[in-house]
Amino acid sequence: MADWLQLNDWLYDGLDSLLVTALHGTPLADLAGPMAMVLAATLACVSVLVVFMSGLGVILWIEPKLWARMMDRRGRTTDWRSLWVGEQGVTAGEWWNKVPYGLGRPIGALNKWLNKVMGNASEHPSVARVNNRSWHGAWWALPGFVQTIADGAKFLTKEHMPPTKADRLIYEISPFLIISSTVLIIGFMPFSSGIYAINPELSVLFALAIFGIAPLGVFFAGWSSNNKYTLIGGIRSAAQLTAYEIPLLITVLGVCVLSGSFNFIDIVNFQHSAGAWNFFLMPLGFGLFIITMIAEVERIPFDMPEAEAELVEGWWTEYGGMRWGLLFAAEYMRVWAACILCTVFFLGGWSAPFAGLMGNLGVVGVVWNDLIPGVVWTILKSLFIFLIFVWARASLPRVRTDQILEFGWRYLLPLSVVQLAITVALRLWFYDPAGLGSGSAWDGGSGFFWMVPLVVFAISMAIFVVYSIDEDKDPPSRPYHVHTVEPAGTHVAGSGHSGRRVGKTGMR
Amino acid sequence: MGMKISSQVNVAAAEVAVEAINARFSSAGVEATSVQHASGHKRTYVSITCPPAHWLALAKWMRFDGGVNHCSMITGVHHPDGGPDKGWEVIAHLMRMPVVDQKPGKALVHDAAKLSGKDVPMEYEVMLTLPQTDDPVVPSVQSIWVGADWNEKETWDLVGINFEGHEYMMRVLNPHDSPQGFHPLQKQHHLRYHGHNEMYDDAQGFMRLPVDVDKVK
Amino acid sequence: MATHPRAQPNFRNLFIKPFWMTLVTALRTFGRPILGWGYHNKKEEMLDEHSKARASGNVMNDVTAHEYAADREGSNLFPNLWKPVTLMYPYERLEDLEPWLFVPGQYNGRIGVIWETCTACRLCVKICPNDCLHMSTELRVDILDGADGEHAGYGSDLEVGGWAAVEVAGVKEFQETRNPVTSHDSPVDEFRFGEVIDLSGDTAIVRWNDTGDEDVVERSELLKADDQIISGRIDIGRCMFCGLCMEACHFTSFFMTNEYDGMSGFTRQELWFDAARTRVLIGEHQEVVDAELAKRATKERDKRAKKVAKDKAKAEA
Amino acid sequence: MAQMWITMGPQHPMTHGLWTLRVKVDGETVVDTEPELGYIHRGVEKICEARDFTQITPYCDRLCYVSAMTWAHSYIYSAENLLEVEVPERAEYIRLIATEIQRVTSHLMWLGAYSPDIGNLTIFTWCLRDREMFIDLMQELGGSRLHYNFPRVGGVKRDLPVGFAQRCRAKIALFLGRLKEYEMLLDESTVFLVRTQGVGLASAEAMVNAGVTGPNLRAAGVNYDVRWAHPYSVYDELDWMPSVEKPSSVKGADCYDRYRVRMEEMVVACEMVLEALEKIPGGADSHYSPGDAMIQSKAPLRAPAGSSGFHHYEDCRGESMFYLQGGGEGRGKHPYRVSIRSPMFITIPFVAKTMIGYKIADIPAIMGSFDPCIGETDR
Repeated sequence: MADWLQLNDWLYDGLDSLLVTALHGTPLADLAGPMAMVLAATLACVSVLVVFMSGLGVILWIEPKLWARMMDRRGRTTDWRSLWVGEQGVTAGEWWNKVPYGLGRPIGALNKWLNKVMGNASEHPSVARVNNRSWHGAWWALPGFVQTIADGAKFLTKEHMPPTKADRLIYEISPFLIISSTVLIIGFMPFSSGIYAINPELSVLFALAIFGIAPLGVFFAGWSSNNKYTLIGGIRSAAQLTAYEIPLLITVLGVCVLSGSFNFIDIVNFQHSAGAWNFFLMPLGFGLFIITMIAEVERIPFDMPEAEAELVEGWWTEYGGMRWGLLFAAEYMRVWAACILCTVFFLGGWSAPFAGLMGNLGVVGVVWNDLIPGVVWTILKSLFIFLIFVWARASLPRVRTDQILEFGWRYLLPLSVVQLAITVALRLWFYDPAGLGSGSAWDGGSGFFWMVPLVVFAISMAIFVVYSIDEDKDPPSRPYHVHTVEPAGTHVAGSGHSGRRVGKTGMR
Repeated sequence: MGMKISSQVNVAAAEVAVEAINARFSSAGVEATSVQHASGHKRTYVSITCPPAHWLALAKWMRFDGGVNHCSMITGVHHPDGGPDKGWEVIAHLMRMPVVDQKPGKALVHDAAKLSGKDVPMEYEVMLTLPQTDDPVVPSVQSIWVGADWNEKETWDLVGINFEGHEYMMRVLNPHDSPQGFHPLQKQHHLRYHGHNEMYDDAQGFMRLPVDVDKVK
Repeated sequence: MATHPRAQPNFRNLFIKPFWMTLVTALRTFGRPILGWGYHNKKEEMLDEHSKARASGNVMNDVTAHEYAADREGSNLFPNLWKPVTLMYPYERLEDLEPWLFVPGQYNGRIGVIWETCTACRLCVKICPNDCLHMSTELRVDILDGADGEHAGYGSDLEVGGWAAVEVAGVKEFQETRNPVTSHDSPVDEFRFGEVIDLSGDTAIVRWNDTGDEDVVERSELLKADDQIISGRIDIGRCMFCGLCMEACHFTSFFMTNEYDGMSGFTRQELWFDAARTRVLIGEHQEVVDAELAKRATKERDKRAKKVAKDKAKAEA
Repeated sequence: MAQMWITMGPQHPMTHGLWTLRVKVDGETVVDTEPELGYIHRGVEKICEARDFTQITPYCDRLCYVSAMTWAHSYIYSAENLLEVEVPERAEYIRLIATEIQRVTSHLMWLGAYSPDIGNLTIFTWCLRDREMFIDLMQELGGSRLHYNFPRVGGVKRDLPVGFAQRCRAKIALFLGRLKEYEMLLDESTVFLVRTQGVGLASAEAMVNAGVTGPNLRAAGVNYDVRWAHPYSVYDELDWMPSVEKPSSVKGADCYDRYRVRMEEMVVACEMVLEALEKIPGGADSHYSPGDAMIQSKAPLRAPAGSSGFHHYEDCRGESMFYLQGGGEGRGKHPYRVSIRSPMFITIPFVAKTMIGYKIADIPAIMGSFDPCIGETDR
């Protein structure tokens, strides 16, 4: 099961042997082991961060493009750009010649070559006038990708103006509370069996505990910005936290129960050995996880803390400059982390899809299952999950705060408990190595055990289809209807005013 | 089936409304006539002249007996040179609409041809004239039609006619701190920049020269 | 009460239907150029032949025909995937792509003025709601009007209430000797203008402008004078392109061209468009001037014919 | 519980324009509201007192910048009433076509602005994409995209351009198909229904008493419409029925009903335009030159002192009205007094009171469903 890219092992063993041999005979010889350990750990963390951040860059580019397509537009298409091209031929000119010691000349050569190969030789005068831009790039250069990096860098130039009467201490701490808790999650998430920063025994417990800290940071930011809108945004975030955190944890508990351990890698190994992803074993769990994760990362339709319509910018309003930039990045890092968690829990992490089917295709099978490293599969599946997040954002409007709470308590919680019960039953009857069942699904072969995921999935899909096509004659009473406090429209003119208009100017 | 109220029905309804008002209020100096519009479909409407003192009584009667349930607009006009008895004029445009509250799931779909009696929509124009005074006052109908509330606020704000009995009279279109007694639609206020031939205007004063433009040292 | 048949808050509508609709919209954006769907996703049958002829056959008109344009990331391998739709304004113009929107007579664009045919009647200045039009005029004698030869006009005669002029004696000689560059005194008016109060037979009562007193003058000495436009300005900063000046002008001197850009400046003075910046296309300019002069000529001819007929009738009676 | 005043406006996504709504909030529930209007009060009534009757039309275009055609026609009908002018039949048909297309454009702008208020930003670009088609039609007709100065006292400025009828029919056919797509994304979405149904209830009689008319009133179950109650133009010769909605609660119409009324009103407007294109005297494909007797009749320039004229008109947001008195400056060429009834100036204070009792998140839903347009409110 372990694919060939065991980055952690290479780092730890490689560095260990390297340092031991290098420091042999020197006074540091006995320190070689621990030094190698420290160095390898840092390099592992750095490699995980690089993989994570490259994924983050891609999702920041995918979201506007997919959403634009759903809006019947084409999305941003600007690509590599020379530093500045303005009107009347004001351009940065051959800026690469100004780089000292002629270091820029290769850039100029590359630019000329690319302009020649895929540049913009156009006979139209006004087009040719701006011709000396860098090459326009082609489809494989992910048009529009650079835009996100440029946007991010722009925040470095923006000024940060904290509100005068803000509670400065908490105001400054809360963004870092959010950002640090988001980055910590990456520490515990494995990208493949060999690429992870740390792999403690209870890594799932750590990850989800840290995942829940950020809404607290949001509440602190909202309260300390001394702004009515942010206060409401912060309180909504805290309220929303209670409504969906518990169903989320119960759903994840179901996954851990089924695979018998709180470790990410064990969960994936279970899914591989059980021959079926958790998606097929617990489709209800997958649905619940997606919904609660959308609520956790505060994206539409559960966007209340940062609702554009009434709170304008929600709890972010008073932050500017790179603090806002980091908060924005943190939000998308949480979305990306949620996608990776979903992949690891439900879509079999780094195991290739249709492994069995492709396995017996000879050469293709070998490439498919073994040659492609696990990390590629994890990222591809996470991107697919991210598409669902964007799809939800493009199609659904926002839900009210009280409706989230009602929806969370009345629907998500019972369903997640039911889901937990199902997984416990599955675990005891089919997947318990020493349990009641005669054998376990793992040793396969004997009898119908490979049928278990199929049957569970079929039943769930049947329920789903029945629920979807039910033509309810009389529409059900709405679960989250709000009854008005005072019948509207019956006010008598002048009665509603609460007796102000005291000042000469009539202003309060 | 074009949605069409025939003009006979319209005229008949106007006549009925006029008689009802005259019967009730002619002693109080209120005089109602049915007038025909000058253009378009030449519809007939009820035009009423009423002394300001009886306006509240007439309004109550029209609202609760005449079926006039909609106050469309209240206009104030300033006549500085309209002679001693015509200094200010308040024109209220009201409408009788066949609108009734509906039960859930039910809609009242009028068939224009079959409307009769109080269901025939009718336009009312009530004209109150005030003599030349510096402090024109007209009774407020805010309590009868909620729609008249902001109409009266706007009329006081722009034209300066006070509405006695109006709660929370405030400026709605002009800034709240505009000076007391500043009512722009009165005739003594004239437009800036109107009619004169000055080519360029420097509203923001960018072109103003510095104070010490001619000082040498 | 949901009157839309399928508008029920049930499980199916929770996400299946909205998701399906956005997916269809997204997939449709890829299909457009491949399946030949035109503008707004339908074939272009909404164009009549006249407009279709104007819109097609010109590379500048067909967005998809553009191989490259600045700011536009086409892609060679998947031309239909990365083909932006936005109109790149300075390089592509809407009047090329949708010419039926910019039919010259029907678009309220920049004002175009034919100053030659303007008779300074000031109707446009009066009709403009924002007082954008400003005109300066001067009393002048059209000396070519009465003269014969190539520029012979029809020689318009005096009217009551019109302007008349008398040559000031001695001015012609003074003009010859005066060297405009070095002379220190201002040029002397060549004519003395007055308003015609009454015309009877061959004498006319004229109230002179400079002194204001009225006296009787022989008609033969008087020359026809009229108030001619010298310069005019439109304050584009205040103009709202309502087109009332175009309708008010009896002499078709005003046009709303279909230009919508190029009317910007940094100060309000820069937005005062004088004769130079309110030009109309040369061809159109010439057409209008000829048409207007022809119309005036026919009007003049009919007037004279009628006068002759009237005299003849009076002679017989 | 601690209550606090929140100021929503003048720049706020909910306001669709420049006005302030002060809201007293108890937690998430709205306890009291107070609107603050007048930010863009340009004094149009005072300016019109110094302009001729023809010069006033461009100002009335700029009253509500989203539905300029309806406001210009609202003024023109009352000016014709004052100057006693007859309008040729073909001009009336052209006016009907122009106003009904403008009604569709205005409702599309409303839908595009309303759904982001509730959270669904996708519809915004769909609506503007389809509104662009109708804006093109208006540009052919009136000469520019938003402000047309199209009607004249006694007729219209210009006849239907060549090829207009064919483009109009094709675009309307395409648009009627598009409406179904909006409904799939909004009507058939539980979250949208949950956010709009049962929210912002206002009963028919309370609305009429408060001066609220138009689609907002028809949502409460009564098909009252000024176009048939006080007929003008050629509405009575076309076979149409104002779109009316059955209210969903005993307390009256909610946001969803107002949304449904406007969606159906777009369909009714399109059908009216198609029918008018068939019935127009002189045929839809003929083109008369400006000033022709078929599209413009002679009109007097002056109105005698003491004469007055008014006309109730069905604007996209309610019943708009102009009251003119003749005999102003210039020996009667200018009106003595122009008084403009803006439907939204009366509706916004009513809606502010309707919001009491709902949640903060419902404020944009309720206010947006009444389609506020601040240009006409402040005049």
